[in-house]
Amino acid sequence: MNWKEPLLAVVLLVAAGVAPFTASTYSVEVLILFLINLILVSSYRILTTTGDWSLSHVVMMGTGAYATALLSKWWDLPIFLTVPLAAVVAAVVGLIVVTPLLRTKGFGFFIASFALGELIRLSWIKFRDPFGGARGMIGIPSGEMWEIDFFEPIPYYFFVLVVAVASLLFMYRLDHSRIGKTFKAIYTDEGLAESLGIDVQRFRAMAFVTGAFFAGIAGSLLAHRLGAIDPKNFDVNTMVYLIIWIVVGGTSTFWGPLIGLTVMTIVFEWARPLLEWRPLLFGGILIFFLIFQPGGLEGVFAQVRDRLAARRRGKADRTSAGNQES
Amino acid sequence: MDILTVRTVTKRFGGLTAVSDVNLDVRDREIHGIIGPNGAGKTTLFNVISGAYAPTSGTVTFNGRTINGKKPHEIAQLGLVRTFQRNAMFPTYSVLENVLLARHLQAKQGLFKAVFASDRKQRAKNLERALEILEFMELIDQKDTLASSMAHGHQRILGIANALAVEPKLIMLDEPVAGMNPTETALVTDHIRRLRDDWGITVVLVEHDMRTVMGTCDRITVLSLGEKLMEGLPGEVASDPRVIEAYLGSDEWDL
Amino acid sequence: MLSLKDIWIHYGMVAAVKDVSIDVAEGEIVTLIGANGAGKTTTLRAISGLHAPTRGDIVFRGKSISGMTPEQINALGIAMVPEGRRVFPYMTVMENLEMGAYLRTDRTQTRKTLEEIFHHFPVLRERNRQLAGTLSGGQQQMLAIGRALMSEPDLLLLDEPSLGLAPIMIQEIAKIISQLHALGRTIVLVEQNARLALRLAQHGYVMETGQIVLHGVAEELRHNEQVQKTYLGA
Amino acid sequence: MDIATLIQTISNSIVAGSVYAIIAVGLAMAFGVMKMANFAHGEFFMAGAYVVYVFYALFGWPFPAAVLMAIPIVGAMGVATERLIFLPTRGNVLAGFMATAGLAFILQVLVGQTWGVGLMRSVPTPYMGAADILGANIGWQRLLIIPTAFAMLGLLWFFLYHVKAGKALRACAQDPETARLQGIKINRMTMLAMAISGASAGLAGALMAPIHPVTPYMGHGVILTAFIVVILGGMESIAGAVLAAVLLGFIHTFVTTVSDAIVAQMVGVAFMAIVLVVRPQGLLGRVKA
Repeated sequence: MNWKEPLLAVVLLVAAGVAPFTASTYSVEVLILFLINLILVSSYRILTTTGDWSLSHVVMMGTGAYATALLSKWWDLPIFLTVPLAAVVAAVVGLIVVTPLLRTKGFGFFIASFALGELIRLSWIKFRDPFGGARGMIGIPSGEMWEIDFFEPIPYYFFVLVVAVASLLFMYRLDHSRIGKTFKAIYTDEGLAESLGIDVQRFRAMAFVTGAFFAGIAGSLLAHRLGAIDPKNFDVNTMVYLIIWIVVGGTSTFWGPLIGLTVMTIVFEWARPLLEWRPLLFGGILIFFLIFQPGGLEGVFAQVRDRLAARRRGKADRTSAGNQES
Repeated sequence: MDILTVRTVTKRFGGLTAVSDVNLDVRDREIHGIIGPNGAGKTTLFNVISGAYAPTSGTVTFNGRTINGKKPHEIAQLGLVRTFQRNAMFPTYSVLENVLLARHLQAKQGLFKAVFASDRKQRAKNLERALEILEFMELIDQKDTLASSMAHGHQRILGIANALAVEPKLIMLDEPVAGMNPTETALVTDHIRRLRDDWGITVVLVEHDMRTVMGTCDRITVLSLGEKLMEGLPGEVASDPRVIEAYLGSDEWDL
Repeated sequence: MLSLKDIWIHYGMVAAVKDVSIDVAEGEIVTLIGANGAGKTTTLRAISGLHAPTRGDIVFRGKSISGMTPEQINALGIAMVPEGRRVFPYMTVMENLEMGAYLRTDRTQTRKTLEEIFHHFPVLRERNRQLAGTLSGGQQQMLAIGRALMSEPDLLLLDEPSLGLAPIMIQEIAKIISQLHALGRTIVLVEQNARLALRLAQHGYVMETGQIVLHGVAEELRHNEQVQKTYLGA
Repeated sequence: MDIATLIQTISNSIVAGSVYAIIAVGLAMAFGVMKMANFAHGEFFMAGAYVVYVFYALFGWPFPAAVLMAIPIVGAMGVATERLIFLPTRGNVLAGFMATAGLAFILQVLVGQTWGVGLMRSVPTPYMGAADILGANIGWQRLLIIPTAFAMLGLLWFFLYHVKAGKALRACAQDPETARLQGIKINRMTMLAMAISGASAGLAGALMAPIHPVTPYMGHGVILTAFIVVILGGMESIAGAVLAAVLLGFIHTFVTTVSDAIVAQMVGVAFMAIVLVVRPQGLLGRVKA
């Protein structure tokens, strides 16, 4: 139905395949993190399509990371098992967390998810055994597959690329499936959706759990890369960054969060010389977007596209009008 | 046969009794009006039947099953679908997308099947049915129009079309002609009659406007101040002095 | 004193009020009647500033007030009793009345007004320390009217004062409205209880789907067939 | 637990409850009047502490004078936040909340870059010594907080229930539209609410400066506690916030004594989660009809 999206996807994939060979090691590391964040930000959008903005999403990511650390340290599980298992653990925890949260809505949901997320994060600090307390867990293996050591950035990059593409593909299909449409219907008009026979609570829970699942994947990939994680990685500060990405990009299309993350990653790298002043810049950007461009960058793109289309149509109209006159 | 029975339903909010001891019998394939002036308890009764509120006491039976205490979506799945006074459509979608969406929402399938299966057959079936509904509701010419940019009357009809996508046995309409001009009103009431005549759907019409109800309904129940004032044929209701007083107010004021 | 000149009001794309003109003379009660959703309340909200007209002008004492905020309009001497009473439920009766006199600075005069209101509504004096939310519907209506009177308004807007009240309570409220008229108040009354409203008012306007379909002397409207038709479709 | 420890714990609970109450009352007020949810409330607390650091520790002003300075300064920050963030995002609670998260970042950086990031600013304790109550040892600096909290809450109560502007503020919280119909200027009221909100957070921070490590990030710990209190109390209810503050003060202090601070936090959060599920309107919250 639309040839532009697949074409764009192919171009991006080719670029992604070539990129690591032309970039420095540092840039490859940045790209790995970028891909992981791509999964994270896209998974967060799933919840927001039902209208449930959560403040515990990075804790779900952390759950995947901690699960990975435990699975690979206790049982020495290989990476192709730790990643999916960590995702399942995050999904299960997500289900437990969302059950009480369904009683709340909007701002209440936001705050309550903050509190429940903190409860989980505090338990990582509290229970030194097995979570390592405030200093977290170290010595998480980077993993290997077919005797290729993932400690090397380029092989791990490709591993993450494959996982990210598969995850995004799944989320893209989900977004366009009847379930994705149901999520949006709930957001547009909960009462109407309910009157048409939709079990609103069930679908809200489904969105949250699916989001947690993919956040778990992102967390697992992150844990393998960093080799060490601690509760601070998943605190509300990180959450605010996630919110910045998604607010800058916008949430009404699948591409919005991806655009937001891409732009903000570039800004982040570009602003590296600013050192500690960087959060100020990011805070300012967040405020700017919320006040002046609440639709995010995707909204800007849509406006530009509409204007171009209108101009083209205007021209066509003028030509046809001219023809009629003559 | 009665498709919907309401027995001694009372609904209190705190100290306020919004609906008191109301009985209602809706026969299969009739158009039943519930009328009454503002504050008579129509909307509360409507919400009790559709499951938005649980009654304080009393029972509601639909198609032989007790439905009081069930959730709105469960009641909708049983075939009793309500519409709203406003916004009974998804404004940012086209007309066809609206009805398709309403049909998609019906599908009961898991996450993985939804994501992986292509289910062309089901899609084709849904499209066919959606077009059928639009044809029936005479919206087919506007199928690509954005719902929010349609005329007021047509939006209301789209709301009914969305409800039809659920394949209901009974539709409850909440003030379907509120704020409409006579032409729009005639258009909507005409469609309401056809629901019953052509597709055999029972209609419960909650209305403030007596005129609409008179011309459209087979039987009418009148509420006033939370209680059932009377039930009868349109002619009986229109000439009943109690009803006239409830609407126009008494003429005998001692000022 | 007040005139609405060809005003239009839109909710989004829908025109709720179309080309409505109303004139209110000093000291009279003008009523707006019509079925639910006819645009009566919207018209009243436009006068009080809660809804700006999209076209047309509202002139009060020779001054255009369309586009002003409710705060500014209240300061000019227009007070409204909103539909559904809307008392401040967690404030006492006394505090509610005080809020009505929010803009007044003359203490002794305000005190006098308060006494007058207590004279009209003795029940408010009895219950002046009670939380407004715990009053009965009729008492809340009295409080809402009392609160509006506290600002000594030149023009009083009443939106559906009989709504949801038992007949005996309606009678009570009606008496008070006619007393206020006897004292020389100017009132715009929106009512669904048409017979009552037309008994109270001197002039009436009948609204239907956002337009005025009929207007004239209240006494004549009372016996007009079209009024009956508007309500009963007979 | 012996008597001395018990008394110590109880008095610490009251101190903690008092601080929480001062902080939470401001948050509840802002939320009540126009649904202004301030994520940077913790940073306002931090700002109050820095005001004391600057005026007392650096400029050598008397401690009470430095504390009083926090009221207008942080109050003004509250008004600025209302004008610049809450006014443009009015009607969208989440947007305002997220935007103030951005503000929190900005304030942290500004303070950190002016007075140092990693360094813990120590504010010397102005009132040394401790009271001896039945064998329990309680520092004067802490005890001082209790009467201050009482005075502040008393003043606020007097303002809300006996001053016209305060009553108007309550009217706005209950029904903004009807309040406007009485001639109450809603924009002034939102500014007033944020001024009080900022001032109370600033005051709490100022009082805590000598006994709390002063860092640009000290607001972090506060914001979670403050939101727990406000939700427990019922979002918009000021009396509820005070009750919940005292309750949480006791929970935190007692659990900290028998276990540790992390468990205390966890119990607090869990308590809030339970209340949200069982009684979403909070302990003293009202169900809106």
